[in-house]
Amino acid sequence: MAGQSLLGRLADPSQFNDAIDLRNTATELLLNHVRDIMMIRYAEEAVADLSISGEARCPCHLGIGQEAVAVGVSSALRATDRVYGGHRSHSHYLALGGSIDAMMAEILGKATGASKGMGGSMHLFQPDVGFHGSVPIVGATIPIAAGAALACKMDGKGDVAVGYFGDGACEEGVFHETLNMATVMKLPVLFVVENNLYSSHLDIGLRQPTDSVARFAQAASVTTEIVDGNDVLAVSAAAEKLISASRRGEGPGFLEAVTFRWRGHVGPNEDIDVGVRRSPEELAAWKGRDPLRRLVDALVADRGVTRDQIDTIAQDIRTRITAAVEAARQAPYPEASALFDLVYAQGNAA
Amino acid sequence: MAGQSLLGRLADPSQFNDAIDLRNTATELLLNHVRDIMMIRYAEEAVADLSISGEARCPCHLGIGQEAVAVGVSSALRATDRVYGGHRSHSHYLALGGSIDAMMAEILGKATGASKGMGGSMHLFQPDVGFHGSVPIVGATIPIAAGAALACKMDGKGDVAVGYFGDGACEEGVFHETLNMATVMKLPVLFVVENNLYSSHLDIGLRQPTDSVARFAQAASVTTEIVDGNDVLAVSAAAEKLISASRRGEGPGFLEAVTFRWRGHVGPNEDIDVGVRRSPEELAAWKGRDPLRRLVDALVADRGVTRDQIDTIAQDIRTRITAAVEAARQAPYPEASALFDLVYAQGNAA
Amino acid sequence: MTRMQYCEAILAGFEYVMANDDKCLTIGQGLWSPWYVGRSMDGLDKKFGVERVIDTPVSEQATTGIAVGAALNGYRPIVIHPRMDFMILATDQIVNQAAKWHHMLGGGRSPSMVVRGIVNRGGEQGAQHSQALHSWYAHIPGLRVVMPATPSDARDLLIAAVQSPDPVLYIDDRWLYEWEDDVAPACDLDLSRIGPQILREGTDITIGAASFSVKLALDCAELLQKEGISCEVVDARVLNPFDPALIRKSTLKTGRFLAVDGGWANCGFAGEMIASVVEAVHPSAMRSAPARITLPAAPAPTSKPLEAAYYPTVDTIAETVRRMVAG
Amino acid sequence: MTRMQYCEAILAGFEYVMANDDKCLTIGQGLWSPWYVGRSMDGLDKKFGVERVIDTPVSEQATTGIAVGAALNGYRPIVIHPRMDFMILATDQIVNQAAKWHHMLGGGRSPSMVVRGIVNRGGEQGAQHSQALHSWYAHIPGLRVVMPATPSDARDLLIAAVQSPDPVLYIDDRWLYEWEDDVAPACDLDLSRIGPQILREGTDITIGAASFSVKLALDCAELLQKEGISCEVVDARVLNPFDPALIRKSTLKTGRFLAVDGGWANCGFAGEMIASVVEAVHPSAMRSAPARITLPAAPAPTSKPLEAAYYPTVDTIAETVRRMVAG
Ligand SMILES: Cc1ncc(C[n+]2csc(CCOP(=O)(O)OP(=O)(O)O)c2C)c(N)n1
Ligand SMILES: Cc1ncc(C[n+]2csc(CCOP(=O)(O)OP(=O)(O)O)c2C)c(N)n1
Ligand SMILES: [Mg+2]
Ligand SMILES: [Mg+2]
Repeated sequence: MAGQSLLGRLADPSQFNDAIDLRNTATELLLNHVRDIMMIRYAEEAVADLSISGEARCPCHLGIGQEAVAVGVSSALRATDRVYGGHRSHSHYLALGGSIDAMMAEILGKATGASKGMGGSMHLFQPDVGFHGSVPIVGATIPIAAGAALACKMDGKGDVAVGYFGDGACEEGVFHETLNMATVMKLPVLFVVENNLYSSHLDIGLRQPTDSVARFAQAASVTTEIVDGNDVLAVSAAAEKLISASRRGEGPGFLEAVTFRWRGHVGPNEDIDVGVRRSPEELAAWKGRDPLRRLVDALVADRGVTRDQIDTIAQDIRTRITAAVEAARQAPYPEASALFDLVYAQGNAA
Repeated sequence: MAGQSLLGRLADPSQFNDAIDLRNTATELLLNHVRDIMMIRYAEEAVADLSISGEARCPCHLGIGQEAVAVGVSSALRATDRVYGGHRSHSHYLALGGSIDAMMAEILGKATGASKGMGGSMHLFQPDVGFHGSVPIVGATIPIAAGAALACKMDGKGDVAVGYFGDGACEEGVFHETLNMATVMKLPVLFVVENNLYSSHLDIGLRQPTDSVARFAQAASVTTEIVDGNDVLAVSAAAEKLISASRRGEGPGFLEAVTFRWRGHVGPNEDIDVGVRRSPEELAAWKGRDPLRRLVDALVADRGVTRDQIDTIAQDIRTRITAAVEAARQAPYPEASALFDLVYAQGNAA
Repeated sequence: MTRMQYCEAILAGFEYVMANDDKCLTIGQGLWSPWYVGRSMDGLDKKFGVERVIDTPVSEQATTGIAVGAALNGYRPIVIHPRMDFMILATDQIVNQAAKWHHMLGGGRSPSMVVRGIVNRGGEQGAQHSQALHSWYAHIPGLRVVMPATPSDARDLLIAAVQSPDPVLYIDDRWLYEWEDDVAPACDLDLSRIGPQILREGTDITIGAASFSVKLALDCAELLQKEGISCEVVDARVLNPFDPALIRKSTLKTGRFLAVDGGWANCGFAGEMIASVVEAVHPSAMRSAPARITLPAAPAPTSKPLEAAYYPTVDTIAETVRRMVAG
Repeated sequence: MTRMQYCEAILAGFEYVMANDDKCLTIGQGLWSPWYVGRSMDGLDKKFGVERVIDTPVSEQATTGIAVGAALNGYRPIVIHPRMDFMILATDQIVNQAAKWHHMLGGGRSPSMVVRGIVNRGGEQGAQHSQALHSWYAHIPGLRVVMPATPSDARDLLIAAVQSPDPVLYIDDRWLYEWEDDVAPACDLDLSRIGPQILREGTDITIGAASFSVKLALDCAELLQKEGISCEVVDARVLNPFDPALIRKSTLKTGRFLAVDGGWANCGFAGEMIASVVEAVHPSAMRSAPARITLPAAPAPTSKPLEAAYYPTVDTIAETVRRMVAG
């Protein structure tokens, strides 16, 4: 609102509405991106329904509209890399191939959940696909990801760590402390900011002097890329570049992906007229920059993929999600003993 | 060591060794600067002696060699401005006209001290001259100074707040949080970094990617000036410029003053061969950039001031300091009741 | 007398202090939002303006430090931390700075300010969104800590906190927001004269508690009355500096003491109440060993059945009381 | 048996864990300096290299978080905070993160790490350079807290802490650094099997304490022996999870309990020990009311006579014991 725009067109929802540039990416990979984006979107729509029905009680922060960021970043990762998220991490988890069954079960607080029903939507964990944990204290996983990168560096196998967070998290001191330390220690970590221009109800213009956060990374001598976060290939290209530098021992990278969430801060609503700039018009405009439609349009136009093929993919995914929800409903709650048995890794709490 | 030099000549001790440029500053004002610098330097030499003799027991962080920063900044301030310091704040306090008697008494833990003997060297307080407090938690007074600036802004009288801190403090998260908030809230605060290239035993090159910290302020859209901190007039001109902008409602300013301390991190020693770069040669080179000698040389060369005049000033000041030390020795310790009576402003602790 | 919910009473407290002292301002996350702090601050930004009701970036430490600075310079800031879990990030400014400046700088200035930390738990929010850390802050000399249990105190302790010349941590609990009660007209209050109070008289046992635990204790007393057990309920209200005189006196009368607290046991306020009682009451005056009911020694779970097992209830308290009175 | 000072024993602990586990690393402020942590880490950087002994910028929160991340990924970091006062800035990573990750993420990974917080007080260092906040951290489920009193434990609790799969806060006190004693050869240790121990047997009163307060209690017991008063001294060692069995058993024998602690009273460890005793010991078994000796409820002063009045001494403890045994 008040602030200055450094992002320019990237923050303007009337821009970047067309089919994305497919570059020379293989069609099969592009179809995988479609699948991944759909999985995230439809899963979150299902979560929204579960919240509305009251079946999901834990706070759920939906990232519908932001799916291309996680899908793009994940395409540059391998399973031994270590990814950390925050309160809005369904996409980060699913894009790595995190189990949809375990996610739905976690959201319903079931023992079959990704965190054994001990955490809910904001606490996802599936290290075998590279997702090493998300927690809702804003900024908390930024140094933790850097610490994972220290482990990667000492392991000497070229693995990297990734920390996902938002524009709001850039206001926490620990973010800045970590940027500096990651540079000084040359840690192979990629900081990914999903700059969706909001922190809860507040527009970035009310919280920071400009709308781009990459300047903080530049101040800390961290190599940065700023991209349209709704273009999966722009994201993956930038991530690829930064990550391979990290793998080569060149230290941290910083990726600012500009995007927008279609739902409100928490829960299924749209938060229309919450905050100063978030109006029906703004939201509608951003829906025009839909990362899914722009990818599909490009596939149809340039690669001869048919709408029917796309619909079939969508149908498959919806079926899997429905099954996951149903399985989660049937799954048992954790045993009461979990409350105590998990406090310490060794020996009991009481 | 490892890092890149953005400061260039400013961080090179072989540079800026000549008499300073006196610009069109009045001789009387320049002689006041001489007095103020001498007061700080000789007072701290006396404190060093008290530490060596064991009379001063509290930790004393000496700023000998850095005197021009506080003297320059203070010349741009008025008594209703609000200044905050840190662990190394004798200079900040004395440059504002803080009582030498109260400082010496505080260091000896006496009831006549600046903080009534409740704080020691790291806790100075004399609000009637504008010195509103120093405390040793690194970075702690940065947001407190910003809060004082909020009060100044709401008072609407054009006063400003000043926060002094070091290059090490720029590694604390709260520094970055405060820069952002000061910009967003347009607070009339001047952040003064005494960049002495060291934090305790560690060279800045081992702690940050470059040797200049102003880049953090630039990232937060705070207007910055970088100056030779051993040139009192360069400091005062830069401070004047930033402070008058703050008084006019233009928000915060950031002054990076490059300097060097002649003594070790804490206590009277020189810390030679502590850390990676701090060698006898480096220290000797920095003594060549002495802010006092360079000012005096200029006064002698350009304004016809005699060495005798300077010696007389020095003698006067030493006499005052000796008297202050003696008075502090004679002064009583705080009453035991102070321990409890001061816990709360109202009612008692127990 | 006006009928008011606890959350409305908080709002009434804000309106009183903001209207009566133009040096009073409030700053923190969510103050321009419709949902952050329940209905407890509704409309303040419209009524008193965004210059005095300041929403902030996600910067807990700097926000709190800015309030300390404003307080040291004549303003009366109320810092809002919508959850105590987030307030942890501001610990340095609360504990090292606000609580100590008056003492360590010789008493020349006092950061007269309020930090409001909200306990917001349940609803499957989990380990980082559920903490009640009053015992931590009560440990710190120089920091006054208040925890209102009733609607009257929700307003009055806020007024007293703002008017105190000392830094005060005011902790409210969202589980109390719908408690409705009669509230007298507001007036100026001196926090240094406010301490624990007896909310219900009884003869068989003394129950000491604060905040939501007081509600549980009162409900439990009501339940046990029907069984012929008479409970005296003491509401601590001010946890630091804590005045143990009333729980001691009450225990001398009843011969039994039960501490109920919504925090953890180890080094917590329940243990503090017990220690404060027994160090001043000769063992011969005790008819049973004292006991405490607290959270179990585990982080907050999320899953529904685990949450149900985690939080103390009227029944768990009643069971302990029966055992103590019988034994 | 080797004769060792407490600070040398800490160093021996570091050498043992670093030599025996190449995943063990240490990180924090001052590790390449000659003075930050007394002589307790001398030469480690030379011996094990600066890649495993990492000095850091002044960034307590990030440093601790980096250790959490390394621990979650197979390393065994020991984070050094040269003063507990500075460690406050890392509270989120210690309390919200390290202590909770294992539980809230379903037990899949545990941040097996040590945070070392040093109590460094006296010498007119003042309110922000003197705190002993063990009671705070002992309040937090999921975080093990150990406080060695003797040279043997200075080394052994460090080894046990590093080898524990859980996050452990290890708190040493610089006032103990010169205590010299015989120490057995080092070996691997299981922290979950270590608890309080009796350091001196006695019949008239039980004194419970931790860290430097144990030293005071032992000296006091020695003094009172000459007066015919026999004190049993229990060294708590592990403050969280705290096992009260030994202080209960001892108090059942002596009938009197005195808690001595170097922290503040309100919601502190002294009160915890008292509450833990009395809730399990029938009042009829107590020969006097329990008592506690703690810091007074004030921030640390600097001035010499105020410091002398502030810290508990052997004499203040002896006086209380005499009163309890007489009364
Ligand atoms: C330390 C802390 N402070 C405040 C909050 C409340 N909170 C949760 S999410 C959020 C906004 C974060 O915004 P951003 O980082 O931009 O992420 P987004 O929600 O936009 O994805 C806030 C303030 C929190 N969880 N933790
Ligand atoms: C929060 C905190 N961490 C660490 C310390 C220990 N410490 C005291 S001064 C200092 C160095 C600060 O360096 P800088 O800010 O450059 O100031 P300088 O000493 O150079 O004047 C450190 C690390 C402290 N006092 N507070
Ligand atoms: Mg955002
Ligand atoms: Mg420095």
